[in-house]
Amino acid sequence: MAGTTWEQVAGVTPAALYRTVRLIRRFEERAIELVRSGDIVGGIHPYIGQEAIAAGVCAALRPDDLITSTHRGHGHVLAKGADPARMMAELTGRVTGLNRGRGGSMHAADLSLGVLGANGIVGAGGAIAAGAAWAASRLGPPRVAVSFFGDGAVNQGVLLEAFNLAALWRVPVVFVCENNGYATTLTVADAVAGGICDRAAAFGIPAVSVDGMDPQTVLEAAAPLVAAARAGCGPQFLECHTYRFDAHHTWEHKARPRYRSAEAVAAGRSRDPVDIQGARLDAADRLAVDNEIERVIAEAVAFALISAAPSPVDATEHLYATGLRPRPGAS
Amino acid sequence: MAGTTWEQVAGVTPAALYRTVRLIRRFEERAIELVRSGDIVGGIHPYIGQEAIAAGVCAALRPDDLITSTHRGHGHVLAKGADPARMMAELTGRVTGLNRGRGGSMHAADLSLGVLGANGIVGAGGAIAAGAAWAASRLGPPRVAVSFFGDGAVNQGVLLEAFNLAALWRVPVVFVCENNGYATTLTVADAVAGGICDRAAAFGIPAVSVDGMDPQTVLEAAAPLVAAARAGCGPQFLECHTYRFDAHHTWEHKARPRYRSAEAVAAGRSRDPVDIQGARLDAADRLAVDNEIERVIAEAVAFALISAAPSPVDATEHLYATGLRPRPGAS
Amino acid sequence: MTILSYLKALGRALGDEMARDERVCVLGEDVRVGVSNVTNGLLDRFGPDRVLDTPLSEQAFTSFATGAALLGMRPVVEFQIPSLLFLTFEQIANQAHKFSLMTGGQARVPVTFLVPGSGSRLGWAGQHSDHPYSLFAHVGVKTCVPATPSDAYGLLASAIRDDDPVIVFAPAGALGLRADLVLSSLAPVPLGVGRVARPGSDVTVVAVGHHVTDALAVADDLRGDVSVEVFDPRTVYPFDWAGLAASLERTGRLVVIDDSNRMCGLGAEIVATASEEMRLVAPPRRVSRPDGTVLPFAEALDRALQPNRAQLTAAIQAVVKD
Amino acid sequence: MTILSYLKALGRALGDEMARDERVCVLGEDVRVGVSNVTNGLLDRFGPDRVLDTPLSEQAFTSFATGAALLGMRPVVEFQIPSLLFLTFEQIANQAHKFSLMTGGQARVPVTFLVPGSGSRLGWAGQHSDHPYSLFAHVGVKTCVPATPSDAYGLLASAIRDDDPVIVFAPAGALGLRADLVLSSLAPVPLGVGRVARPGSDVTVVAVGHHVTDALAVADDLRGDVSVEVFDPRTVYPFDWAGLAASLERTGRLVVIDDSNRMCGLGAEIVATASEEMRLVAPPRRVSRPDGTVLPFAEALDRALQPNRAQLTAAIQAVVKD
Ligand SMILES: Cc1ncc(C[n+]2csc(CCOP(=O)(O)OP(=O)(O)O)c2C)c(N)n1
Ligand SMILES: Cc1ncc(C[n+]2csc(CCOP(=O)(O)OP(=O)(O)O)c2C)c(N)n1
Ligand SMILES: [Mg+2]
Ligand SMILES: [Mg+2]
Repeated sequence: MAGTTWEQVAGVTPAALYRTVRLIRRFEERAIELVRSGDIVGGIHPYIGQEAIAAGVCAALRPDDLITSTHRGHGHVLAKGADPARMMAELTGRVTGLNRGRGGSMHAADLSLGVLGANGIVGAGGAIAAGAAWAASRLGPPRVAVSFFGDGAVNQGVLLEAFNLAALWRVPVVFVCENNGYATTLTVADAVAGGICDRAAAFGIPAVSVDGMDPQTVLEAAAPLVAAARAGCGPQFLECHTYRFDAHHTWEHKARPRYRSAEAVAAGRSRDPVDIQGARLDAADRLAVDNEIERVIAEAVAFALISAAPSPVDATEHLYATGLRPRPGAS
Repeated sequence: MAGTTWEQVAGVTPAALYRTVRLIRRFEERAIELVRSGDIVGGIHPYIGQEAIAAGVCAALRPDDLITSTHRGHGHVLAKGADPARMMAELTGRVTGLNRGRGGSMHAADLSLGVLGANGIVGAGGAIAAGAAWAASRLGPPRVAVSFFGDGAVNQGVLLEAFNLAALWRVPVVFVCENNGYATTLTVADAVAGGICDRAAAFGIPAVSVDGMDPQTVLEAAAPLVAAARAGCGPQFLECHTYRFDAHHTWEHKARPRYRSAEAVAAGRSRDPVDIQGARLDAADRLAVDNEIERVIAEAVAFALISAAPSPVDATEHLYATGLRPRPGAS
Repeated sequence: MTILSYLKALGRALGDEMARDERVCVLGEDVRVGVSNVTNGLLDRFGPDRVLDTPLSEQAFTSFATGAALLGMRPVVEFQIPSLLFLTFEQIANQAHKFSLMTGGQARVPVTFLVPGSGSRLGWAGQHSDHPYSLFAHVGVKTCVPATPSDAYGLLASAIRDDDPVIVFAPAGALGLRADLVLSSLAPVPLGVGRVARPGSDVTVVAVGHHVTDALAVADDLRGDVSVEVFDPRTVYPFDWAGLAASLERTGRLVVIDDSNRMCGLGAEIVATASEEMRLVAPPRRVSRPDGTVLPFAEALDRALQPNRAQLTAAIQAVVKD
Repeated sequence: MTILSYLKALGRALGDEMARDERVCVLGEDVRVGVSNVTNGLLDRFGPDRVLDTPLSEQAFTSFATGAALLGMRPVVEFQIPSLLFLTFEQIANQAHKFSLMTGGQARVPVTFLVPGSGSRLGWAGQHSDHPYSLFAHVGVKTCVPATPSDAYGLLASAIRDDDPVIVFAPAGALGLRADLVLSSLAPVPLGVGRVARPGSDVTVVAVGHHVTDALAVADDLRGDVSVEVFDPRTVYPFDWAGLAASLERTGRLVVIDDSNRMCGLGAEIVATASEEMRLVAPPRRVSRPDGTVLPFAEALDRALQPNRAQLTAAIQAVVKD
């Protein structure tokens, strides 16, 4: 297990981790611009500031491992290996999107990469991840599932029930709580009685809390938990302390609800995961990554915007896996 | 607070506690006979063996305090002061019943006594009790609510959510878990990861575990928790270890599912709350109580069986508090 | 006269009811900041004891409200997403709704559930675009879908004063509406009483929520050719059957436009009851979402599955031809 | 020939499908002991990895099954009480049902939800007597309500083999039925295909679940006076509209007996669709539960709110008179 850990961590170069956080950051910045330009309808929940968690945790996973994501899911989906172009095409509602334009930001999924989907319902992913990991490991060699969720999700009954099921049945799932201090406008202090790790620990789940702003730290914390889950030690829990740099959702850019002072936001943004990891590369290498990412993002946006939107006549396609077509709403 | 405790406990004589457990025991024994005779339709979940918990906890409450009960609720409702005759009339579906024959065993309620009802859904009472205690204390002097539930309920999401809400808002509610070792046929070991008290403690709720077979022990454990809740210290948690002497539900008397060995049941029944408390009375006093209870139960059954059943024409009465009558199912 | 938006009308109803009755309180996510733009300002006016920000524990705070209502409070629970009603279906349909009957009339549960922004919010995709009022009509929970700012005010006020649980759906498609009205004219609108939004003689169009605006527009386009009566039930359960029957006495023809899924939706009930009991000289028609609709993300697909004016126009023309 | 009970037919279907496909597993409360009398013996045959006793965490084990289905398992989830479907409404209607569309067809969720003993179980009162299949028809989850032992076998088998979520309601009123049949004749019954349980020429009675038995009995009583065709849809969603239309071509008259609440129930959809699209020479009628029904405990009240043979007889006689 220690071996696995070491190998897992060592297998990931600082440049690789940097590339991931930089990719997510630039993807989100461009996505916000596309929200402003109206190319992304409905807005997004930006992941900016929390990139270290997706990057660090997914670096500890194997290609066939599984994840469930959240409403703030772009980072997870990209870190698990999704094609940024098809991801951007999904956000802009194109047939070339990961979900053929049916899902959008809150449901982006790539089952071929073990990405079981972002989810619009807070806390919904935990039980799905547990069932998926259980099934995968029953049908073949153990595959670990990571369920990402926010601090708000630890107050959702179904997630707490999932902790119990996973612990009882020793399911290879790692629960990753991204504690960014807020559920929309509500602080953790006003929302969570007791400690977040204590909540997981009460179900007999080993729980650790780490600095979620440093990709390397997150990777080093995640790798042994993933290895332990894979080795049959049952579910593991990782709390990552982080900060949401931008809006809860892009509607905030217009509505501007007051719940975080300018000073608090400035303080929260003072430690930037992209810079923290970037500082570990020498200038030339960092620049090379940055340039490559600019290309990738530019190509992603171009691909998305030239792709076709799905045709209204196909609006009920995929409603049923069996191809059943529902009766129309008007004859 | 210590004062309150002392006074509370001292105010309850051993005879009073014995009377309650004996009342519940005999009520249940007669109710089982009425199930056999067909006078109670649908069967019941007998409380036999667990009487010490309802008796001890309710003895620590004031008349205007509140409780929510469970599918196995007869003991709680009686211990909070419900009229055994109207309770028996409810179980036999009579207009004179506590709920006018509309609720039956699983929904028996007496709001005038603060009994917010037995509930057919496991774990549903906790949040209702919390809201009721919050409201009562907002509209007047603090009133404590006790929410009774079984070991199976600690795996219900809504109950865990209720722990969090009650703790956050310092609601005067006492959560009482009746751990009888089984949820129907599933053992606690196979159902609950971690410890039951640890689960409550994780939400910052003071939690204690006691012998639930001794009414005096339960009372002495409950009184300070009730006093603490009333004093504004927020929710409290009490786990009572007990044993279900009879069937999960009277259908077991016919179906006889195999999940507890005869030896195990015999061992579990070896400590009887009625005898434990009865031994604290001298023979004459105990006999006096027993005779009185026989009268009470005989009168209750007689009252129930001579009472009228509700008329079918009133089947939708009380569906809406405003008196709205729904359209019939056939014209 | 003042210009009042639908959203402001909801907020005004809340504020007026809270001022009128101190047992009225509001619970929900981000209600203090007022993220839904309904509860803004209530915290300053009524304080934190009556405006409670809840953690993401919809099931518990829904039953918490039920428990508070059992003790005499009149809580208003705000849900940020229509599908949170799925998450709390047990607490609403199996607990709050059933307490009165199960206790033989001992209990009353005066709780109001408010969903600002029900139905499609373009671009919010499959889990944020449901319009499940027919589910609650089926289980028998009182349910309103106001179409105008003054009905938004009046129905929410009545819901809060009602002694039973009531759900108020405020369709995303109606939130932006504005009305020019005299504030002093705002008053409770009785539950279960519809209104003729426009009188006509050839066909009755029953339109629900934001589709009332569509029905009025279509009626306008068709004036001259077809005289369309627009009937807005306002409350979907209990439904104003007498009002509908009176309209069909006049027109004898029926079209329903309803943002429910077709199968077992409100439109089905209206068509069924009219067919069984009322005057119909031609087969009725529905304009609804398809069966089992999940709204896809892409804008063109989302729009394609919502009832629209073209479909309504076609249905009206077909019905008057028959 | 063998006598097979409805309950045993369900258990047999489960056992046969588990033997046929090792991806099929069963989860639920007390399924190892087999408290519902459906899963008895499966533990011994298939072992604890495929027969899982769950804690009282319906929401989590429902989504656990969805997750397992996403990875290729075909879980069968048993619920002890119909209203547990209220508790898991989010997990079924908002997650399992929506995955295929939301992922653009990447995901399939072959999970089966089985409710042995749906509807009234005399004496179980308000929270244990619901019959909510119309709710799932409305949201678009495939839903069956078998009326006979062989359909119980065949529809459960098809549900397990189907690549979408399917709910199977086994009405308490049907569990005791027995059929004399050749075991080798048991086979999957396709979803969405109804059957004419009895041919007739004057009126079509659509009967759901245990009411098929009532409809056949009433048809027998009325024979001579009225020739009643009994149509059993078997699957309530997707509904066999072609089968119904064919029957109405023959009879032109319609009565529906359905254990749903009246408002927005399955009966409403059948009456509405027939009125819009099919041949009807007289106004149709429904026999159902009242609006918003909560079944009271007392036996006489419980029975009074369930559809019965007298109501069906009266409805048939009224419809043939019109
Ligand atoms: C069950 C549920 N309740 C409410 C919402 C509306 N909502 C979306 S995100 C959010 C806050 C989530 O907070 P957290 O879990 O901390 O994640 P974060 O947004 O901070 O990343 C809320 C209330 C939802 N999507 N699901
Ligand atoms: C939410 C829910 N799930 C399942 C059931 C069916 N059921 C009734 S009692 C019971 C077991 C409850 O066990 P526990 O909470 O320990 O209480 P006990 O019966 O031991 O007193 C079950 C599974 C139910 N009523 N509610
Ligand atoms: Mg957060
Ligand atoms: Mg128990």
